Formats: sequence, structure tokens, C-alpha cells
Amino acid sequence: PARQQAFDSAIEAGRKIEPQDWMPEAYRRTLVRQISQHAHSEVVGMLPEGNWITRAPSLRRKAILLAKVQDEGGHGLYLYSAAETLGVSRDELVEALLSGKAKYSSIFNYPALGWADMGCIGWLVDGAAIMNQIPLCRCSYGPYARAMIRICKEESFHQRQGYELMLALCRGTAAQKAMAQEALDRWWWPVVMMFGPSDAESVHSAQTMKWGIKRISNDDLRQKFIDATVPQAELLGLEIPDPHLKWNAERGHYDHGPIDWSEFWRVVDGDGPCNRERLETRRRAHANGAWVREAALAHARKRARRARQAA
Amino acid sequence: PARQQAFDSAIEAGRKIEPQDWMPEAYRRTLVRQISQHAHSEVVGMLPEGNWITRAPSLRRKAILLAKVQDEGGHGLYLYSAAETLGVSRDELVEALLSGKAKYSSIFNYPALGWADMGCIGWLVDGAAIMNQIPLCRCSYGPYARAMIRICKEESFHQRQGYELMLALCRGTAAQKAMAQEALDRWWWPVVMMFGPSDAESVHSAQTMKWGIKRISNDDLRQKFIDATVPQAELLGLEIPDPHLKWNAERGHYDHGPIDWSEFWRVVDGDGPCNRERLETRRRAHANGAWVREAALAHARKRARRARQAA
Amino acid sequence: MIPRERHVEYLLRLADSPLVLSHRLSEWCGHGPVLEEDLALANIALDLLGQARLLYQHAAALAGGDASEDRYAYFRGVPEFRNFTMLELPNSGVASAGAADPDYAFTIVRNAMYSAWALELWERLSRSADAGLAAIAAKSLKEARYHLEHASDWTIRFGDGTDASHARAQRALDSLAPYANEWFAADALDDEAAASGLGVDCAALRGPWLVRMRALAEEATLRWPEDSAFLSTGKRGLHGEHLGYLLAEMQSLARAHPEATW
Amino acid sequence: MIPRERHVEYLLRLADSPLVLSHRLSEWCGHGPVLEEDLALANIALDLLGQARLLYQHAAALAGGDASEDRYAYFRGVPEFRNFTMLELPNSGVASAGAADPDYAFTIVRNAMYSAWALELWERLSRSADAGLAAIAAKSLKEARYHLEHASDWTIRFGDGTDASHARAQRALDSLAPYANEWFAADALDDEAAASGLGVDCAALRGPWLVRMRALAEEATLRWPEDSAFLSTGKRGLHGEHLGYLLAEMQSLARAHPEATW
Repeated sequence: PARQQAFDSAIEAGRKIEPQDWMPEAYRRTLVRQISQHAHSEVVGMLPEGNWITRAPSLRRKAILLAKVQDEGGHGLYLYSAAETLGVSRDELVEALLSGKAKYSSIFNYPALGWADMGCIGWLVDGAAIMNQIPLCRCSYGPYARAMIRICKEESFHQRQGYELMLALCRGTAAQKAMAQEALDRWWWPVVMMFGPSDAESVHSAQTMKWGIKRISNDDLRQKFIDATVPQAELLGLEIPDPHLKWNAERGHYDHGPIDWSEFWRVVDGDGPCNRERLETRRRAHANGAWVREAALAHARKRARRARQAA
Repeated sequence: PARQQAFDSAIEAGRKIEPQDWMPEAYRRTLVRQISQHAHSEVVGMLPEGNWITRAPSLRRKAILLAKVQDEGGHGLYLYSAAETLGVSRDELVEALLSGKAKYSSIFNYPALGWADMGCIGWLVDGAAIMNQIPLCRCSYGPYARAMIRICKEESFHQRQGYELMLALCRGTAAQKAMAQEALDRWWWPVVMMFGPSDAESVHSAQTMKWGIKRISNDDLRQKFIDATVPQAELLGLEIPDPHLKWNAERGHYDHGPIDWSEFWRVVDGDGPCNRERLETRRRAHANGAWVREAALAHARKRARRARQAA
Repeated sequence: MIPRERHVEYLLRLADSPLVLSHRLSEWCGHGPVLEEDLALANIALDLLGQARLLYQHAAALAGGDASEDRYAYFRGVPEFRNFTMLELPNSGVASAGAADPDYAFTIVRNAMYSAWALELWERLSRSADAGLAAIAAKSLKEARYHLEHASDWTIRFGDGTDASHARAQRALDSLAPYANEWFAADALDDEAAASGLGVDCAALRGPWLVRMRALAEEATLRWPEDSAFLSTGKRGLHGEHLGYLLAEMQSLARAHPEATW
Repeated sequence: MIPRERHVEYLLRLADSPLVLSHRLSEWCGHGPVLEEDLALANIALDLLGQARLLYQHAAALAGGDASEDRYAYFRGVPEFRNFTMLELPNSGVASAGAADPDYAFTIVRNAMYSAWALELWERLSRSADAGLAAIAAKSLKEARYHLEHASDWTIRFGDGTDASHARAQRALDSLAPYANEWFAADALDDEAAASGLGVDCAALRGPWLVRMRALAEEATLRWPEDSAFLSTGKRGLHGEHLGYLLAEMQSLARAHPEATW
């Protein structure tokens, strides 16, 4: 029909789709899934870092970390708002997270075990996230694209802070340097897996590419990330835990070793190191906060009633 | 009547009153008050020390402290049992504690702020308790006297352990010695007040002396405690925080400075440093444990029913 | 003029309270009742941390030697900390140490009490004879206004919300109020700081603070608690049992690597 | 023969688990549901602490140098600890760090699982080629029997008690079971220790453990959880986020005075 044609030509022409525009149901569903998954990732992602605020080793680092975790919560808020423009409520989205129906980025199912993890999360996790997200700034859905522009700016700030933290450790005492290497050893492969399964295996890729939601393939993004990161690790004097990693002059890219996809699927399927803990933490916070949300509602109703009576 | 005469002559002759014997209601009430107050003190007294189990600075000290706190719980149990022989249930006794109706020793309303507090509690608090309790081993009520014999044995063991802990600190580093002095500075006066108001002011003393429940006056016990403790402090090389403290050759006792009874009454009346915290902790533990106690009851009922049905 | 050593001690007394409260607020991060509140508390925690840092830096400049914000925060023990006892209480409320669910009513009412006090404090300190302190106070004053607004809004929602939230808010108010006595009980250092023009007459803050708090309680339909004879002593370094745990956690990493720069 | 260094590491693996569980149990002290249980948990904590001490002392004698029980307990960091991940979980259950009310069902079911495992372990280790270890195992075996009895009695009371207690016990069982996988997944050190006659074939413990646990679950009218692919790695030094907090608290005082004797 005409509506479908208008949509298709907007996509073709690179024009943004806005909330009031007609859109195919599958497009809408795909966006809700992806945006809410991203929002949930920001919220769950507050936990591993939040875990270190009270133990940050200097007040300056504590302030940086607090501000960063706060930014992540802020990203969660923009993204929930963007999802809401597609006709789902925050309650529904949160419910989907807590019931385990909705996913969030698997990377946050790994524990933050030391201070250097704060560096690795900024440098690598946020770095990988930016690689994934920069193309989304040109995504066909307007509210999502605009949210991503703002988020990417803040993420690249976090990425630089993370790298700077790693640099301070690597220039510090031997124990600090060892901390940095130990954290890199734990985070490297999970981060490399953040780009998702190989293009050949990826379920959603083809259609989302066509719709202008996704713009670059998983493997291409992964390669781009590795190419950018290897020299940074060298600058730090850290060793990336991949014995197969080496420059391929012919391809103009780094070759890397085989990825343990069984580990990837194990974590995605719920058996990663912290899946249970993260979900239970969100459930508990939500349950403990129920009386707070009810009080706010009850008070708002009382005020509204009083305002009506006064009128 | 004849029963009163039998009771009076038993007291006179120093024979024990046993649960099945007739006794005046006021005697019974006084014993319930005193025994349960003592039981509650043991239970609340687990908190300041329990507070340091997870931070004990050596595994040996951790084991000693755990065992000691366990002993205190055990004393609580004997004493609740002794009180129960007087016809009150544990539930009633616990209820009286949680509602604030029953008292416990004010000394446990002071916080345990450092490791040396574990030494001071053993050396001074348990030391003072023993002074109070040894005469109770000859108390006219049989079950109470027998419980006190057992408790006094364990308390004097704790007292020696506490002193030994202080000794280790005083022979240790300068920081350890300073810890010991700092703790003594905080605990001295509260411990001196543990013997209760001066004889002139003490409400219950005369009658309980007559009944053979109390046998030595508050001031006499306090003097005995101070006389015993001053040389121990000297041996440790610690200074007792009382500028008026000095040997009186004429009396054959140490004179001490004036006691701040306003502080004593403030703490007794509920405004000591930790009164609110201690009581709230007991209330919370009791509330959090409600489902456990209900489950045990429900299961016992189910088993009894099944046993009846099988019969 | 107040001697330098006591000048520094007065500044530490001002600094330790926001640091410790900031720590408690940051514990909510990721555990709040609704995402917006996670952000609000992180924001307030960040403001308080900022205040503490400025005060420590000012104190360190005055003290000289190897004094620094991090030495103050990470290498002093319990008896050296000078925060008010109320602020070290865990988010779960008034009880002996032991893990327990955090209580948002306790956090909110504590924030309301503290920020109303801080408002009065910073307003007066913005006229301190110590120009550095006066500048910090002027900045902190603006923050305290926002903190009080946030906490007041929620106190009213709780008090005038559901029966359950009203009960929680009243309970928080009753259990916290005695801990505020310390704020208004001047000791020798307070007197000396006030007399020298460095500090404030802390007893004088009580009147305006009470006016604010009673008005808030009334709007929230809460009963203002009766006065009590309780007097905590954290500002003199005599703390409750909670601060030891807080510092053990806060200082664990820094103390494991005393030579490190972060 | 196993090289001394790995002999010591195997002993530390055996020692760290009871130490960490002892710590968690001792946190109940003064906070238990009924006084008798405060005593019982303190008793079990004391037994486990005793086991850990004997194992550390044995390891220290073997390692020589400045090794000692206290150096092992107080001066190793998170990556050096070798306890099973399950045992470091807080008493409130499976969630990211953050204070929460302790859950007696979680504690009891964890004790049941661990002591049933320990029973199988100590029985076999009482025939270890390391005579010192065999003696410790024989002593620990008796304790594990009592611990299992205590935990089993309560598991049955909870499962076959009220609806609420049944739900709590089932929830505890479901959330804990995946963490037991680690106990039966041999790694190179386990294999080496078993082959040398020092240790046990840890996979072989699973059968008899499962028989015990399923029988207990049945008597408690609980559903035994399905197998999961979850595999924790604490025994290799890769822990969860809780151990850091636990050690920060446990080691705070000892580390503040590294030169002291207590």
C-alpha cells in the first residue's frame, strides 16, 4: 500500500522515520527490541562499575567513576524514552527485563573484580560499544538516531577516561601494572565477542541492514575494533591474550585467533558468571522500591484531587 | 501462714528454694526481673563483640572470640531456662525485651569501636560481672544459683582471656599500646557504673538482701572491683582515666573520683550511645526470624499429625 | 585568630561529614527504587564528594607537609574522622552492624535533615573570615538548596502518600532526630572557631533548622519527634560501630597500595 | 609425588573454602532467628575455622619461609584465594553486591550442600597419602556429619513447613545448585593431586553427593533443580564480586598493622 511505499522511499532516501510516521510492525518490533535491549544494558551496566565507587582508590577517581555511572543511568533514561515513542511503556520494558524475556549486553554478566576493571570497561567495553553505536547515529529511526548522537559523545569521553586510568596503572607500581594486565586478560575475549556472532550466523542482520537500522556487519566492526585497539595496548605495554594476534600486511588488518563461541552462547543463554546475580539485583531493587513508587502515585493522586476540590 | 513460715525458715537456714516450693509473689517477681535482665544482657552483649568476629586480626583470636560470643549465647539460654522455672515463657521474656519493658545491662549500650575493646570487655566488663555474680552462686533460688556457678566459671575464663589480649597489645607496637589505652579510657567509667547506684540510692537492695538474692552492696562490690583492677592496669602499663584514683592506706582501699551519675541515668533511660541500635537489632533479628520459627512449628505439627495417623 | 592546627581540624570536621554521607548515598547506585532516583542520588553524592574534596584541599594547603585530600580520606582511622555520627548510619537505618535491606525513607529523611542544616551552615560560612572557606561555602550553599528540595519533595510524598510510606517516614524521622542533637552542641573547637570568625555559632543554627524541619514535617503530615537527651559524639572522633566497616571498605584498595598513584 | 608448590596450592584450595564459609556463618552472630541457632551457627563457624587453621598450618609447614596461617588468611588478595565461589555469596543470596537482609534458608541450604560434599571429601581424604592431611580429614569428617545433620533438619523443616518457608527453601536450592558444578569439575591441579594420592577424584564425589541431596530434597518435598551449564571458577582464583568486600573487611585490621603480633 501507499504507506509502505512512503516508508520504503524514506528509507531509500535516507530520510528519518519519526514516531508519528507509519512503519511496518516488524520494523517497530525490531526497534523496540534493540532500543530496550540497549537501555537495559545501560542500567545493568551500572552494577559492575557501581560496585567500585565505594572503594575507588582516590577521591578524584571516585568522582569520575560516580559521574560515569550516573551518565550510564542517564543513557538508560534517554533510551527508554526513545523506546516509549514506539508505543511501549517503561513499565512494560522493565517487566520484560525482570522476567528475563528481554536481553541486555552479555558483557555485563562478567564480574568487575578489581580496580583495573574500571579501566578495561571504559577503554574496551565502551570502546566496543562506540564502534557498535556510531553507525546507529545514522539509524533510520529519528529518536533513536538522536539519542545515539548524544550517547556516543559521552561514551567516547568515558572511553578516553578508561584508557587514561589504564595508563596511570601501567605507569605506576609493578602491582598496578600487574592489575592492568590481569584485567585485560579477563576482559579481552568477552569484549571481542560483544560484536556478536559472525555475519554468517547472525539472525537479525540482513533485515536490519535493509531497514537502515544496522549499517555495518558484526565481523567488520570487530575487525575495526581490534585494529584500533592493538596499538593502544602496545602503548600501554600490555599484552593482548591472543597468541594468534598479528598484523596481516596483505589484508591491512590484524588477524586474530579463533573465538570460543560456545562461551558466548553459554553467557547469552543465562549461564555466564553473573547472569543470575545481575537479574536478581535488578529484581530486588525493583521489589524494594515498590512502596516508593506507590507512595509517589498515591501522593500525586491526592494532590490532583485536592486541586480539583479547590477549583 | 505456714507456707510463708517454711519459706522464711528456709531462707534463714540458707536452704535453697526450688521451683516446686511455695514462694512469695514479690520474691518470684524479683527473681524473674533479675534473671531475665541477666539473660537479656547476655544476648544483647553478643552484639558489641560479635561486631569484631569478622575483623579479628588473627585466626587464633577469631576462634577465641567466636567461642566467647557463643558462650554468652549459652549463658542466655541457661538463664532463660532458670527464669522459665518460675512460670514465665521465653516468648514473654523476649517480648518484654523487644518492647523495651525489660532492661539489660547498660554497659552494652556502649559501642565496641576497636579491637582493644575486645580486651576491655573481657578484662573489665566480664571482671565486673563476675564480682556481681559470684555472690549470686549462693543465691537462695536453686536454679539461679546453679546457673550462676556454671556461668561464673566461664566468665572468669573470659576475663583471663580479655586480660591476656590486653597484655599482648601492651607488649606490642606503639600503635597497639595506644589502642589499649584509648579503649580503657572509654570503658573505665561505664564499667565502674556497672555496679549500680550508690547503696543510699539503690531501690531494690534492702529487700533483695533480706531474701538472700543479693548478698553484697553495690558500693562494696565496686570497691572490690577497683581494688582488684588497679594493680592489673599497672601491670599492663596503662593509666586509669581517674585523676583522683589513689591508694588510701588508712582504709586499705583505693579512693576514686566522683562518678557522673547523670550519665548513668541517661543511658539507663534509653539515651546511651547505642540503646536504640541494640534494641532495633534485636527486633529486626526477631522479625526476620519469624518465618523460621513458624516453619519449625508447622513442621512439628505436621509430623505429630502424621505420627498420630500412623498409630 | 585560631591556631593553624585547630583551623585544620575545624575544616576536617566540615569535610568528613559530606564525604561519609556521599559514601552512603553512592551505595544506592544501581539499587534505587526507580532509575531517576539512582541518578538523583548519584548527583547529590557527587556534589557532597566535591564539597569534601574542596575542604580537604583547603585544609591540606593550610597544613602543608604531606597532607592531601587522599591522605585525609584514605589514611586516617576511625578515631581521626570527624563526621557527625548520623551520617555513618547504614542506609538500612538505626541498628547495630549487620547487613539489611536499605530503606529509602531513611535515606531521604536523613538527606532532608542534613541539607536543611547545611543550608544554614553554608549561608553563614559564606561570610567566614577564611576567604577560601567562604568561597567553598558559597558554592556548597547552592547545592544544599537543591538537595533539600529533592529530599523535601520525597519526604512529602512519603508522609502524604500511602499508609506504608507514612509509617516508614515517621519511623525514619523518629529514629534520626536524636542524632541531630550533636549538630547544635558546641564544644571547645566550635566555640573557638566561632569566636575567631572562622566558623559559626553552631547552637544558633538550631532555631532556623527547627523552623524548616517542623514546616516540612507538617506539610508531610508527620509528627515532629520529642526532644531527647541523646548526644552522639562523632565530631569529636567518638563514633558508632558502623564507621569502622565503612572505612574498611572505602580505604581497602588505597591502603593495599600505599605507594601507588592512581 | 606432586611438587611441593602444587601440594601447598591444593591444601590452600581445601582451606580457603571453610574459612570463607565460616566468615559468612559468623555474620549471623547476634542476628539469628532464634538463640539456639545463633549458637549452632557459631559452633559450625568455629569448626570450619578450625579446619581452615589446621590446613593452613599444614601448608605453612610444608611451604616454609614466612608462611603462616595468618599470612595466608590476611595477606593474600582476591586472586590468590582458592575458595569455591558459592561460599563467598552473601547470606542474602545470589545478587550483586549491596546490603540486603540475610536469608536463613539460603544459609541452611548452602550448609546442607557444602557439608554433604565435605562429608564425601573428608571421608576420601582420610586415606590421603599425606598423613597430615589424612589426620585433618578424619577430624573434619566428624564435624561435617554434625553440620549436615543440622542443615538437613532445617532444610526439611523449611521444605515441609509453611508455604513461605517452602518457597524460600526452593528458591535457595534453585539459586545455589548451579554453583555446585564447580566442585565436581576437575582441573589440572585436581587431576595431579588425585593421581599422586594426595587428593581425590573430584568428579567421583558427584554421584554420592547427588544421592544424598536428592534424598534430602525429597524428604523436604523440594524439587531438585535441573542441571545447568553454569561453572564458577573460584577454586582457580577467578571469583565473583563479593569476595573483595569480604576480604576488605576480614583483613582490614591485620593489614592496618602489618608488623603487629596479636
